[in-house]
Amino acid sequence: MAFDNLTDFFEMGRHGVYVWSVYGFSTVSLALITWSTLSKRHQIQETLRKRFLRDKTI
Amino acid sequence: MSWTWFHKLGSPKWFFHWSKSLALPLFGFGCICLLFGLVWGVAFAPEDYQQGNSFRIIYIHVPAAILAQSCYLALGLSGLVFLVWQMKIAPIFIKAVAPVGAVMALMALVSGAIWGKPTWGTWWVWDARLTSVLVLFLLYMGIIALQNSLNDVTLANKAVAVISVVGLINLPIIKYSVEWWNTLHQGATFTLTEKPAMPAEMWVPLLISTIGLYCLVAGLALWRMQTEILIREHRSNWVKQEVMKDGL
Amino acid sequence: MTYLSFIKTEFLVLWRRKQDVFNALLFFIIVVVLFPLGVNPSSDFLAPAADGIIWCATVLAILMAIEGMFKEDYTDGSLEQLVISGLSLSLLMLLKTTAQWLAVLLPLLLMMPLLAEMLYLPDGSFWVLIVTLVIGTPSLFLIGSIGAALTVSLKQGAMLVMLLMLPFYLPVIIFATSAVRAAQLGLPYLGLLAMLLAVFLLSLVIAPFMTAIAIKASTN
Amino acid sequence: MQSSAFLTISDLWIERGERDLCKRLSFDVFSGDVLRILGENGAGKSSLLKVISGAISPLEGKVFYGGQEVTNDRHSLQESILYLGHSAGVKKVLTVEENLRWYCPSVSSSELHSALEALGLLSLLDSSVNTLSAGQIRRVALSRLWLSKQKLWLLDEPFSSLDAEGVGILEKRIMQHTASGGAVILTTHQDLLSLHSRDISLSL
Repeated sequence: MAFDNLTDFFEMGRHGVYVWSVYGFSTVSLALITWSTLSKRHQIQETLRKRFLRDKTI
Repeated sequence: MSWTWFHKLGSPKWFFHWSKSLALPLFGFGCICLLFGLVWGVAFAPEDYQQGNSFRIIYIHVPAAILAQSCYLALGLSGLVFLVWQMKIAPIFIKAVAPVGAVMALMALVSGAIWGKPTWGTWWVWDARLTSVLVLFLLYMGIIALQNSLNDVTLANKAVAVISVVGLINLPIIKYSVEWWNTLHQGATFTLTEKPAMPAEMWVPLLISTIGLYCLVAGLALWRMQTEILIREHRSNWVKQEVMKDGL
Repeated sequence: MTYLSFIKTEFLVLWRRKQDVFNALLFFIIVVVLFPLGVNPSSDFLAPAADGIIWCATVLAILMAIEGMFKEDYTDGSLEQLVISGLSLSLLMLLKTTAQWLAVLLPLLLMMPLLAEMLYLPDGSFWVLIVTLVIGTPSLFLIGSIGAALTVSLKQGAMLVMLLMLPFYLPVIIFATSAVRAAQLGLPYLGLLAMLLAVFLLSLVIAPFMTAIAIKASTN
Repeated sequence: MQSSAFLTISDLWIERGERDLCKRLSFDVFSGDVLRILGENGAGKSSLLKVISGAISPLEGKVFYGGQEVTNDRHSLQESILYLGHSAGVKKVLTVEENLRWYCPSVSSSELHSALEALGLLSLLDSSVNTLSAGQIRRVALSRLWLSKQKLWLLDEPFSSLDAEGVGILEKRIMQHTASGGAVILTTHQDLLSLHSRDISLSL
């Protein structure tokens, strides 16, 4: 570990704000794109499944 | 040499089956790799003697920038593949990857700007690299906007392929012109390029997180392409079987 | 239809529609006037910025003019006739772009002495500015025609054309204004003009084909 | 078989957006033919004409012209095709004469005059198309049928917005054309009065 203790780790020699905001922003962006990808996928599958079930019963 | 594999690859059905079991492992491996690289970089890599701890932003900034460019390269190439061979999977790829590429460019831009504050003292410098990432982001937005405004699928496929190819040809010129312009305007500023040669403890985590992000983006791209294939091919029988069989 | 009758008709239509070209030029003048009024009218600010102002206004005016380039042809069905005419669609597109370019550029060049005076453009660089306009604007038209062709089927395509095309215009703007600036500083500028020329030649090779593909996709 | 038919369509399959049209359609066109394409709205009548003219590419299928396959290179076919679509391709800002000179630059003015006379447009020779009615604009587009020498005519709803007199004139012209060895493929919802046609039905 490059830091002596946790406080140092979070402060990063007064650069902590920058480093952590970058990591925070990136995590949020990646999470958002993953979430939108998976939810769209799920939604399409459900729509198609419902449509096929409806077609079958008719 | 037989070209059947090439045309097979171009068929959405074959691609769907082939990629179905691949997306999750790729994504998962990418996540783990990225996490490993980032933790190593942020907690264990030594401090940069010039920039201090702010240099740890590199573990996000550089992979995102590399991915943004690679995604555009891939878009341009698949645009070319579509215009030349009419491969059906190519426009699906473009539609699926463009938003991911835009997110990567945005991440590179934001991290670059935040990195700029402690390094240069301002949030934004018209540095050649930042400017060309900005242009790249605008190109992505253009592709997405075009894709969303054209309702006719056939037209949208062609249009997006055309603009990707033109972008691919233009990107080197844009980059060169911006770099050239920058030297005229700026003189010598700090650049991110002129770092002292990095020790291995610094670049190995960078390499790992880059590989991780590559895999993560590939997984995302496969998922998005599968979704798009389902939408486009929803009338065909194999989609029906596929959807009814299990939850995928 | 022959290439000759096509180009004749293009010029005839441009002549009948001269108000459109006139509007683009008027827009150009208004953008130029905005800078002294909105930023700073002193020659200290304007003289070094003159080339940049003129180039930015030119780019905007060209985008205005180019957006509607294929609109009327699309709605009245003549675009379809061009596609199936048996003539090379790329060549037709090149001819059409050339006609549009001439129609906008010639009046623009005529206005230049006046505008250069109004913006206090430094003496030595006027002719360099003219040369950059002559060899730089063809690239703008050629690349812009791709955007116009891609969005021809949309009712509100103007904004999209701007968004799509402006990134591609950057190199031209950069090389052109750098050449003028280099001339003002007494530095060699021929290399920059050569770069402009290279961009022009590259667009000449690629753009008509891409425009033709886009037109064919749009008309079906 | 292919030697006598100058245009052969085989196994055509057109895809338009979500729908498949004309699946497995094949037919021949012989000189002297009037081919009428029937079908409901959206059955792909216009698309079929556009595929033959080369404006859109079919998903599958082949087009032969004069015994040669021209599916991918329509150049030779397009030279002998005259296609009139829904929008007639008439420029509003030009006059009638200028419009016709655009498409047929090599005709003499006497030919031009007699064509316009046949359609009753002679007095409008130099009036701007802007001032004409829809039926008159349609007649301007149709006057190309009198002026050009193409062998195969593809006419998409040629009778729309024409009056009874105009329909009669057009049918007569089509008869002349087929009698001299040409061929016509047209789509229409009207019954043909004096023409004998072979019909092709497209079903959804």
